[in-house]
Amino acid sequence: MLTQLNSEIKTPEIKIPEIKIKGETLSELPHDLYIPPDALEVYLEAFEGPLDLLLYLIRKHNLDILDIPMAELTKQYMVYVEKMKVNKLELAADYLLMSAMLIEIKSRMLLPKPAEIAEEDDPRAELVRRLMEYEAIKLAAARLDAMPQVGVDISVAAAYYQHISEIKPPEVSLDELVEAWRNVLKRAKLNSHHKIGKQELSVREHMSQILRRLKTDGMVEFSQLFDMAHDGLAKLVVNFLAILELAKEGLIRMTQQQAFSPIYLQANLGESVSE
Amino acid sequence: MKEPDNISEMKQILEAALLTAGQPLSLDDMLKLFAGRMERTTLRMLLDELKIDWAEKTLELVQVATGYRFQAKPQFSEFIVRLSPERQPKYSRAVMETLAIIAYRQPVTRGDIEQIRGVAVNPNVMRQLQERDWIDVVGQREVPGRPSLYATTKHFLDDLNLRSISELPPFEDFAQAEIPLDS
Amino acid sequence: MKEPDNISEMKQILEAALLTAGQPLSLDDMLKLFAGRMERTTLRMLLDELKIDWAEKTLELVQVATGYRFQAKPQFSEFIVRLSPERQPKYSRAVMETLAIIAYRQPVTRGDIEQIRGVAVNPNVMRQLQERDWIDVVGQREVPGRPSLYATTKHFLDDLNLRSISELPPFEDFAQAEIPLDS
Repeated sequence: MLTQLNSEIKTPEIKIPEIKIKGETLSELPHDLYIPPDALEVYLEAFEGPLDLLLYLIRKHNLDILDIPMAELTKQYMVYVEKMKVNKLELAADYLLMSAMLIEIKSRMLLPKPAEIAEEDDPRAELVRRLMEYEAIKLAAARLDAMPQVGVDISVAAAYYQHISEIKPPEVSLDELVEAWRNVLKRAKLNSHHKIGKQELSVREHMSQILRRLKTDGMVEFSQLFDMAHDGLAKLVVNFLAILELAKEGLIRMTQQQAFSPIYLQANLGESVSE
Repeated sequence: MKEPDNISEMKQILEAALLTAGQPLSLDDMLKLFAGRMERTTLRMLLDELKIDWAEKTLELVQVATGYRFQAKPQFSEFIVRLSPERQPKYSRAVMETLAIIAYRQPVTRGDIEQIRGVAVNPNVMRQLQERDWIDVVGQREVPGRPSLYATTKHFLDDLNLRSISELPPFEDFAQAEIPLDS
Repeated sequence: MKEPDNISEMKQILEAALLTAGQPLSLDDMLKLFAGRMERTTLRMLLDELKIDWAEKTLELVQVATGYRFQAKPQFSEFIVRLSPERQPKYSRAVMETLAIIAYRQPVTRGDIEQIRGVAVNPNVMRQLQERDWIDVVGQREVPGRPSLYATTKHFLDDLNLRSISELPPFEDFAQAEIPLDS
């Protein structure tokens, strides 16, 4: 199991993009570190930064990451940086910063060491820590990249179903209706001019009902609009007030042939308004 | 990559592809699965077999305009839609205020509504309320143009759980409610 | 609508819903199918049964971070990808390294990422991961400038077929000093 794991995580290598110079394809970096000028930029793009370049150099030259020969590594690194300068490439600040750090570590190592030097005091310790951490992240990234992904190599069941489109109309609560009415009144500043009481509301509802009845039945005899047997006195009065209001607003026409004969109501039709 | 070497493996590939495609697959699409090593007649035969395999199951393989797809049998749709309930839209402020005016001031004309709201009534607003069967025309006012008079319907009362318009909170009640109760 | 009155009908509804979902369904989602007439324990039992029912079939029922989903068994994916060669593109090394740092070191700031990679973070890299809904901002570190803290999302786990971040390959596997440098 462990060996299998190791062989899996060994895999990521620095992938150098295919480089063509004067029609010839270079498949790997030249061993002598001679970089054809045209290709330098492409090489550098293959590295994700100075740490990546350093790791590459360490691997390439079989250096021990736990005991890095600073002089050697710095020399190799500076070759690249110098090439960049010569070719007037826009040098990423990160690469320059790293050269400064390498040179500093190198010079600190040249200083005479105290006898009992603790391992953490090794000037290389921080660099080694960063290199190892970055290498681990590179391996982790390669592993993540190799994992099956939805949209790449995992296909999720997505059969069709009939989206029954029962488009429900909006719900309206009494509160919302009242709120709307309140807003209307507020805006229209009707508050002080109109009082719409319970009674009046009933009258207006009866007006609607009578109009509706006249619309379907045409002419209706006055007494037919009253259900003496079932309606209470209050309702009969409201009904009567509604008829009076309808007449006042000119919405109905009342006719009576002679005194005490039946009174007929009908919706006021345009043609007969002239009287 | 090892190409499938028997027909039952091919049928499995076909089934897995159709179940995960998310859209109908045409015959040409499905032929791509087998990198050109499948005859159209064989493909049709496999599709027929899949149709039969699934006949008693939860999905069915159907042919639509752009190809074949698996779909849930109709009796399951009503349950599946519960996973993504369609949001009930809200009525616009214009609709609600128009409805309130008709409810409280009925019968009213569009002109009345416009006067109270101070803006023109969008015909669409009236249509929404009429299609809902919450308002209807109960007559005409005898003025030039004979505008329609609108009133609320029985259906509106039912939907708002009211027996009569007089059960609407009277204006005085909520005029007082505007005064903070704890003052 | 008639609610299902036996367990086998419920299992069918569940299966149809999972086969049509196109994404993982949480237990809460699935309970909605039955309008509250299903116990969680019954639901888990039905899911176990479905897993077994499908064991020999073309799809498998798997549990990921946000719920359960049917997906094609791995051996079919190489054929299914032929249907849409322009599927999700692979990300650049910069993107994958940034993702790995966020996944293993979360929550982290852009500064942390830059420190580990030794280069400035291209804003485009973060945007790609955010647009994919693989990472998001989970807070700010309480230092001057209050930089955003990034973490991976549940959607990232879903997409990688994981239930939790602890199912990622352990970081120790990558951090061993014994890794041969000369590969």
